Amino acid sequence: MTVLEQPGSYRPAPPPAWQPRTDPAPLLPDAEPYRLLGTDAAAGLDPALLKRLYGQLVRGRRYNGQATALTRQGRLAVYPSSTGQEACQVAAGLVLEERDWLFPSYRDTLATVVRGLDPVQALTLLRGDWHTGYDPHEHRIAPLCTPLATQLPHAVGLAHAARLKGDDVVALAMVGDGGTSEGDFHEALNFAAVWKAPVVFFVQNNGFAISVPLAKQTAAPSFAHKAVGYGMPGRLVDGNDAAAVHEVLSEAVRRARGGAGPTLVEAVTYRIDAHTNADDATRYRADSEIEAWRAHDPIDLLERELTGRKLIDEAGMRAEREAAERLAADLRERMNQDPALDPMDLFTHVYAEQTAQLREQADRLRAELAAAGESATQEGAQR
Amino acid sequence: MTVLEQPGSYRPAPPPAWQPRTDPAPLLPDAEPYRLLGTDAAAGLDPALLKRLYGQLVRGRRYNGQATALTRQGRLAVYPSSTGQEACQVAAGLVLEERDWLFPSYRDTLATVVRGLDPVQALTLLRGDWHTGYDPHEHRIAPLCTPLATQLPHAVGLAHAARLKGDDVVALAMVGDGGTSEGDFHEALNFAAVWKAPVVFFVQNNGFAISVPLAKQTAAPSFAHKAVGYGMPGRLVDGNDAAAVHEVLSEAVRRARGGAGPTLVEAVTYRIDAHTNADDATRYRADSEIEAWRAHDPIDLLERELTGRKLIDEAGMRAEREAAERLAADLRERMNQDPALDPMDLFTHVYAEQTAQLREQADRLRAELAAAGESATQEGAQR
Amino acid sequence: MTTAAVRSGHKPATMAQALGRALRDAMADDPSVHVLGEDVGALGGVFRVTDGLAKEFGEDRCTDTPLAEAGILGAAVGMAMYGLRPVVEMQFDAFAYPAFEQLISHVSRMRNRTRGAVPMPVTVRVPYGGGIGGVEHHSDSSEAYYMATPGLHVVAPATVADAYGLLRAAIASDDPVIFLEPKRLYWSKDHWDAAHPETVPGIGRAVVRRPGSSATLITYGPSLPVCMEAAEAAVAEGWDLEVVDLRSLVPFDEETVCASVRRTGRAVVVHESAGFGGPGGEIAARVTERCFHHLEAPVLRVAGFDIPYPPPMLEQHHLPGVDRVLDAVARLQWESQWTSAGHEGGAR
Amino acid sequence: MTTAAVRSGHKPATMAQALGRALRDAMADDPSVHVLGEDVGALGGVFRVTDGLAKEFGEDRCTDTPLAEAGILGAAVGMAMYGLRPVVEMQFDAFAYPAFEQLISHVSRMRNRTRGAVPMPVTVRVPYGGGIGGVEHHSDSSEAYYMATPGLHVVAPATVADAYGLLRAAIASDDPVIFLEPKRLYWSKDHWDAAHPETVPGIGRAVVRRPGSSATLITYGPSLPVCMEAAEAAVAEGWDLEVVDLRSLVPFDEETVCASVRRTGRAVVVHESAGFGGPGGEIAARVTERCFHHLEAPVLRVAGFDIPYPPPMLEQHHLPGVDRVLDAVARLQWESQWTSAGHEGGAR
Ligand SMILES: Cc1ncc(C[n+]2csc(CCOP(=O)(O)OP(=O)(O)O)c2C)c(N)n1
Ligand SMILES: Cc1ncc(C[n+]2csc(CCOP(=O)(O)OP(=O)(O)O)c2C)c(N)n1
Ligand SMILES: [Mg+2]
Ligand SMILES: [Mg+2]
Repeated sequence: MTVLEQPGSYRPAPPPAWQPRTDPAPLLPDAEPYRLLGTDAAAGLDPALLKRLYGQLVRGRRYNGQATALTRQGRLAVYPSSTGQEACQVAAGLVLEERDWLFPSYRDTLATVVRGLDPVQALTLLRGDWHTGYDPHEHRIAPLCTPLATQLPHAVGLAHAARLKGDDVVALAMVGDGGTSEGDFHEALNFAAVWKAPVVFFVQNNGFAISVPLAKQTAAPSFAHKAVGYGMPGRLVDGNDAAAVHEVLSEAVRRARGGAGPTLVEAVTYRIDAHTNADDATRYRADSEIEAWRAHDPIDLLERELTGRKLIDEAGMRAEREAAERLAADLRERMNQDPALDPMDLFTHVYAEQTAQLREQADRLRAELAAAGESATQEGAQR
Repeated sequence: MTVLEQPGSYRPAPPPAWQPRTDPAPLLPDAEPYRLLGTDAAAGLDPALLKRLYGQLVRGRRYNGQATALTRQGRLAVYPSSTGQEACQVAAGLVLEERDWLFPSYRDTLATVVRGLDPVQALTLLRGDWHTGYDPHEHRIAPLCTPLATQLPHAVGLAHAARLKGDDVVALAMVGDGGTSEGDFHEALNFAAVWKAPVVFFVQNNGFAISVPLAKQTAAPSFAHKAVGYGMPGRLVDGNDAAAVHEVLSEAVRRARGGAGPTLVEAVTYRIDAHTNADDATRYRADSEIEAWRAHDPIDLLERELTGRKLIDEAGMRAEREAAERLAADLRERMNQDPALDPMDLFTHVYAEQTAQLREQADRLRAELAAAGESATQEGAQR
Repeated sequence: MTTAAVRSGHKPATMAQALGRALRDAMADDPSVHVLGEDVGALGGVFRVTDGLAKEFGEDRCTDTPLAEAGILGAAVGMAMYGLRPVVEMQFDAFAYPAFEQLISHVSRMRNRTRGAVPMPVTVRVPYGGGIGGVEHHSDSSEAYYMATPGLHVVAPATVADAYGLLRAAIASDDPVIFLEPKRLYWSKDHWDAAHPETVPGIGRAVVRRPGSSATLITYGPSLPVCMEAAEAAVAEGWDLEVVDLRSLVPFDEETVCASVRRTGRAVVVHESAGFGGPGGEIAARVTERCFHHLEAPVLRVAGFDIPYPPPMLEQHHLPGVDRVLDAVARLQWESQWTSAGHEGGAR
Repeated sequence: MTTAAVRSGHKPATMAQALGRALRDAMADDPSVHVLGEDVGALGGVFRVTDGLAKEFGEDRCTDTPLAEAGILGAAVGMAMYGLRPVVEMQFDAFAYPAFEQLISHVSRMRNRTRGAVPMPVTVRVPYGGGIGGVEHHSDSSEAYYMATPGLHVVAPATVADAYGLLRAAIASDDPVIFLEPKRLYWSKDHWDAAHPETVPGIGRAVVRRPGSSATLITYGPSLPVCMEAAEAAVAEGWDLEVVDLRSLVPFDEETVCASVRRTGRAVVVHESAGFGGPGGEIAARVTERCFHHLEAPVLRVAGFDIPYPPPMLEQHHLPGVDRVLDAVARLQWESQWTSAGHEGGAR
């Protein structure tokens, strides 16, 4: 039997003997988002994991703040902040094994940093000195993806390829609520389900696609419900509950790793900042909405759990904040250095082998640069 | 309140006070296809409707046979037969009001004929003298659509426009099982649900997309289940049961007309013929499968109902077959005439106003044709 | 600046404002004009071109759609079939690509395939081109794709007045128009009398922006200011350059362009999109075909390099600037060595 | 004819068979080569190019995908990221359009955006062009779109041997290749020795198919047979035409083309896709730039009209045939009136 033979998938035999269909009921996601923090179930959680999550949340929040500050200082061209979404980012960055792959969207630099990427490399795209600031193979992180939802079929193809090769590799693909409307979302989920590819689709529903609210994006009961139409399980989780997101994603990863195929996870969260520093969110949403969500802050939720269970004290929290400050200071310092740029790089990686045509154009640019350099030197000499 | 304000659609308030979600359970389609013929419920059906359906089925089958024969005689470039799917075609052609719009795919010429289109016009695309053989506005039938699923967003836009104008117009859009995999299917259903557009999406699941069987197309419990992810009702119906398809489609049309928004209907049927006359179906399916489906033939099913209830006798059936023969003879005769072609038409409708560039090209072609005509005349004169 | 201020016509307006004004006036004049796209409602579009339209005309006339470009354009096709005049906003050039099939296979052909029964009065507004420090996928120049698609009109304004006049003409057109809005000119300002938009002729007419006698610069959209600057700088070198602004790539105004080149005998096509397979090839080939006898030198091209659009910190090296235009002008064989070489080199 | 018969090399093979053989040999040589697309499995593709591959290599190597072109190409991107060499079949040219965003925004740029870390050895096979009586949307010529996209290679074989050799080269390439298979040549047959495929050089090399001295016909893919026929017919008119088969549009073999045109002094570009914005513009402009001194006449173009592809019963009027090619050759100013006109006309 080949990997692609799918026992139990849709194959209605001729009537009147209709083949039994998979019972859709177990496929239906819960109506309410799954939560752990503040519930009885939280008592069973591993304290070490909770503390790890907490440290990452605190650093993540600080990272978001620092990156936003860098846009004001002209050190980043643009920054799409994940403030308020740190529980999703941190969980996504932690649930994978080293050999697994992460497929982030442009908003998910924090997840890549949590996974181990140098923040300067993660921010290269947004600083503007190159498109992808890292070697995707090194950390198994696909390029930060701007065209919405287009990274989802990549995740499916990669996971499928790994499975064909017999490798134990899971792909976690991230997308926003807005991105779910794109055709690529649909095609990726369908391919993954038909191929039983080891992929986890992770929808961060932060309430908005730039200015467009959920009600203009979908009429579905939830994004998790979309799973039904592909024959995969859908899970709905409180996206500000780091423990719950971590658990749901981990389960989905385990399921994929075990050969049971893809899962669609929707985390309900909220984008506290504007879409990017260039956006004016007051045009489309009320401050009161933001305030209501601030009362459900991912750091607060976890902090309450930790302090309530005396797993952390004031000194412990201070230590995490100090670690976060060090990270921010390091980031600030390194981002304040001008990146080394070589204009000739424009031509270096268009093709494996440079074409004669590009060689000619590269020569032209080189000559221009040389002439400019000379005249700059001459001017310098004249002064 | 504007047409676009959607009470009750997805708008989660900040936790912990999650807004109640729409209960998805009523959205779930039945696990078994809906059937009427041969069941107790059939007793309640209008005999006139059944007889009308029967007449159309018989004519439809004959039409399919005649069109296929025309390909062998070189009178059609290609014909994608709907033999075996006549119940779906006939129902789709009958459920709409005159003011409504039908959006057919390339396989749905029979539905357009049932709706009232001259079969010669319906077959123009497949004969090859022009793309669309009719004025879409005259019968409110969109052009037969070759690029799969691309007609679905058109149906949504048209229905939405009609609703904005306050017109009572429903759009019925047809697509195959294969077409559901395209991104346009997803985008159209999502737009329709968000806009609450008066559209009925009608998936004719005939078991194959050319050679590709269902199991390689989807892992969903059924295509009707895809409705859940858009927040619209999904209905599964026996596509060979003309009464059931007619009822389910009619209900969906009524629902759309009443302002309740779109419905997704899946009819389970079977493509008895090859994909087109150019296809070799023996490469990918067993004859036994076809035979099993022949035992569930849409005409037989309805004939059994009609004869069982003594609504038709042998003479009545013969009359229908004779009507079908007349239709076929007329079609044969008219299709055996060469269509009148004007090569200058190439340039006539590219733009509302012909550009200078096209005028120049038209002049060139006209000169070529004149020269060819002259030399043909000369040759004729010399003989 | 508010729309009211623009309307007064006393203050200079930006191109973005003029475009917004054109949408507003078109919507006010014709109830069948509908604007749809991502973030065109409350936000007013990411470039604020649709600012205020949802408020003035309601969300049914200016509609925030779900995030799906094929769906948007596909829905526009259906709306046009029902007699509306949809104006679609694509958020950035590269984000129009998902709608490519709808554009090529339906929008551009609907009139033709139905023998004129179903026209497609759809305007697709595409903020396009680079030079604004945009990150990856936010600075593409995609006009070559549209030019190569029969059935479309392709328009690219370069001035504030043209932005208004051509957008009005595009919306009024019974044919589909790809309306390319040069991103880096959105904030360009000009005194412009909104009361007299009729100074801009319809689609398909080029204009001589600067008369000259030595050579012709043929350009459009974001490269017009570059060419104007180059022409000024060229005076010092002794060249009196004529600058032709195409305004429409389709229909192509061969008459105006060829009249200029026949007069000057030399030409350079300047655009920002990649050179190979770009608009310049068509323009140079066409001008050469029609004006060969008048050419003192081959028509040269100054274009973006044949590379994916570079990251913001390197884009200045990619974009054709004044120096590259002047370089090309300098290579137009001013000594007319060709007169002899042409005969010798061709010896067979 | 079975693959075995082709393999023997004794009988003439069709282009479709040669392509199938290339896929088979590539899959046999390299386990990382995977074929995917619609109906490529049991059916062997609608043109039977993949016939037998699923049987020989299993469904995991030759895979019938769900019906979604963006999904297919997007999955291929991911497969390539993981080290496979996907060969994607698009069923017809127009049905590649849904994959346009994946192609432009990812396939063509992945190497560049990752500074070489993530190459894209993806081959996209596109049955293309008209002349087979196909109904609407089954006869497009889409090469202009691909040519205008930096980062892609674009290849179009015209002979049975080239079909094999170039497809092997495409699959072996570490860069993405759009492989355009002229539909109307699928059933063209040729004696061709499968044992010596190395006679075909790699991608990017044009070839002189017929040497000649009067003028150069520059062409590729489905128009090559037309040009060869035209060249034979031209002999009677006293013209000895050289025919250059480009084989690749990208990289463009300027050297071979320009060497020919410099020798002949006259050139006509012939292709089936629409003229305006089509490949001929780039080719004519480029040749003119480089060979201006050697040209006795402007480089002319013979192409499809600037219209949506017509229905089958009218396609013969659209497709460039021998007569149109000869007409263009006749317009190449054989009396060299231009010599004087060039000087007079340019008077200012
Ligand atoms: C194909 C495509 N269309 C449009 C855009 C422009 N755009 C960038 S972000 C964005 C909103 C995305 O919303 P969502 O998916 O919810 O992600 P979020 O920004 O909330 O993280 C849009 C429309 C894009 N990047 N890609
Ligand atoms: C976008 C697109 N891709 C591919 C094709 C080629 N093609 C024509 S019919 C077909 C199969 C369609 O299957 P299905 O949707 O189930 O409809 P059916 O033929 O069974 O009626 C394919 C792949 C196409 N027409 N359009
Ligand atoms: Mg969002
Ligand atoms: Mg089917």
